[in-house]
Amino acid sequence: MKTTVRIQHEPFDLAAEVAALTRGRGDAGAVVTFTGICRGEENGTPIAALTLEHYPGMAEEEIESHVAEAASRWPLLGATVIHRVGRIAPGEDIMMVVTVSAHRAAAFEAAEFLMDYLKTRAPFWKQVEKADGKIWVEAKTQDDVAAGRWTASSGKRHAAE
Amino acid sequence: MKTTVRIQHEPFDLAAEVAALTRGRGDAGAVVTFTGICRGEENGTPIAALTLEHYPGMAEEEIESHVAEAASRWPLLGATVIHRVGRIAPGEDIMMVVTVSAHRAAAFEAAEFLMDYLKTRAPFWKQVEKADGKIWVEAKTQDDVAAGRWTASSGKRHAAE
Amino acid sequence: MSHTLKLRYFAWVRERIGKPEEDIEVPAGIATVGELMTWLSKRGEEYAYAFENPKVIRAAIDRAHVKPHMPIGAAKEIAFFPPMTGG
Amino acid sequence: MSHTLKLRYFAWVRERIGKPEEDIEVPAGIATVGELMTWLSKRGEEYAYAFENPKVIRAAIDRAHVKPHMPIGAAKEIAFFPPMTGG
Repeated sequence: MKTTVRIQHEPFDLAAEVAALTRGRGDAGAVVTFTGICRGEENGTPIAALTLEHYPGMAEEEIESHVAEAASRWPLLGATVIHRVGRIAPGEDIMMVVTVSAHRAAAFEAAEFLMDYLKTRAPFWKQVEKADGKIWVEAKTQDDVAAGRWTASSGKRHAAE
Repeated sequence: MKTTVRIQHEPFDLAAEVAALTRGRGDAGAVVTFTGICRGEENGTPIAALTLEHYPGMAEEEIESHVAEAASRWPLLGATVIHRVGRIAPGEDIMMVVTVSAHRAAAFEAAEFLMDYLKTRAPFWKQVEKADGKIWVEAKTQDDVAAGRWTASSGKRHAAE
Repeated sequence: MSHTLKLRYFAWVRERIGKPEEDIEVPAGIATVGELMTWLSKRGEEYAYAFENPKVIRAAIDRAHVKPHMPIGAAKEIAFFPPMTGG
Repeated sequence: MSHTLKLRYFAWVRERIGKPEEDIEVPAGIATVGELMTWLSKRGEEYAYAFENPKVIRAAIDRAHVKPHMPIGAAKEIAFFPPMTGG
């Protein structure tokens, strides 16, 4: 299985990352992507930008181990996680996940599993710049609830695959 | 909300479709895409190509009404469904769904809802070409089970959003 | 009370019958989609083959999925096809 | 039995303490991550501010998330940071 994990300041190219995982192989039937975008407001107030900080080393290692866990739970053919850091303006991409499998259920579930992890446990912190200063984004309880759904049993939420 | 439904012979450009839904807006925070790809084998036998047939008129109307239903169930900012018909070689894209929302849960759930519909109820039929002839693909019971999960209640599968 | 109805066939139903569509006069006494299938299956070998296992055949009246017990009513177009395999 | 430990701070923990990292000698009697937080909070105003609500502070030993009761053991690097907000 082909996996890529990158943390970078530069923008990424979703189509190129999808192509890198699927090109030239005949077994891929389903590709799911998630892209997180910097919104222009937070709680109703316009924001000028986000600044993303991470724990270098730990962030890469942890994401890689979660990609490996996803690959052990679902029959994945490939997975890519790219997370930007630094200053990001509204409308710009923040991060992306791509999962590839023969069938759609595995690709969807693995992408959601990785996103729930990235939202709650990956060592990244967001600061928003507003007109009246910079504030660190507070963690959301609902993200912890979402992440918790993977620990109860085998990670399969549905009867159907 | 911006929605696009197209049935076409030509390949599509995933990145261009994502850009068409997200460009220039500050409220989009989450984009989920699904791409279905023609695999090179079916049940262990190599295939030369797929041929997709649809019910013109009904297919477009039905997909549009399911996109509208998705928009009534989840706070979507945009959705695109493109389904190819005609002869499609292994490795080529068959269809794609893009959903855009402020947050990830809505984008993921709406994309899965649309995929479950497209797999079970949308009037498309796949024929595979193998060395020994052409065979119509049989419907999978597991797809019906997956589609059934949206009818029980409100379409929300998780406690978390 | 007969009316003209367009029938459309897709996938292997189309292949077995040998045409994608045709216009018919709905005969007296045929009230439901299921009855129409039974009547069609007696029109010849190709129809008998297409409808040999009516339980697997799906139908749509005027582009909406229907069950076999659905009355034909004032339908303009009825389609018959195998279970869908899109996506 | 003291050993040198690298401490790393992120996000508002880093801002409040005023530096991203430092090396310290682990004092005698400090066995767990929670005890280390308490000890750090007494090193000055900036530390007291950073650790004023220790329940919200997350910690990692050698790049793995740990709870406050975890022994420091032979850790080389301990990090303190707020709840994560990536993705």
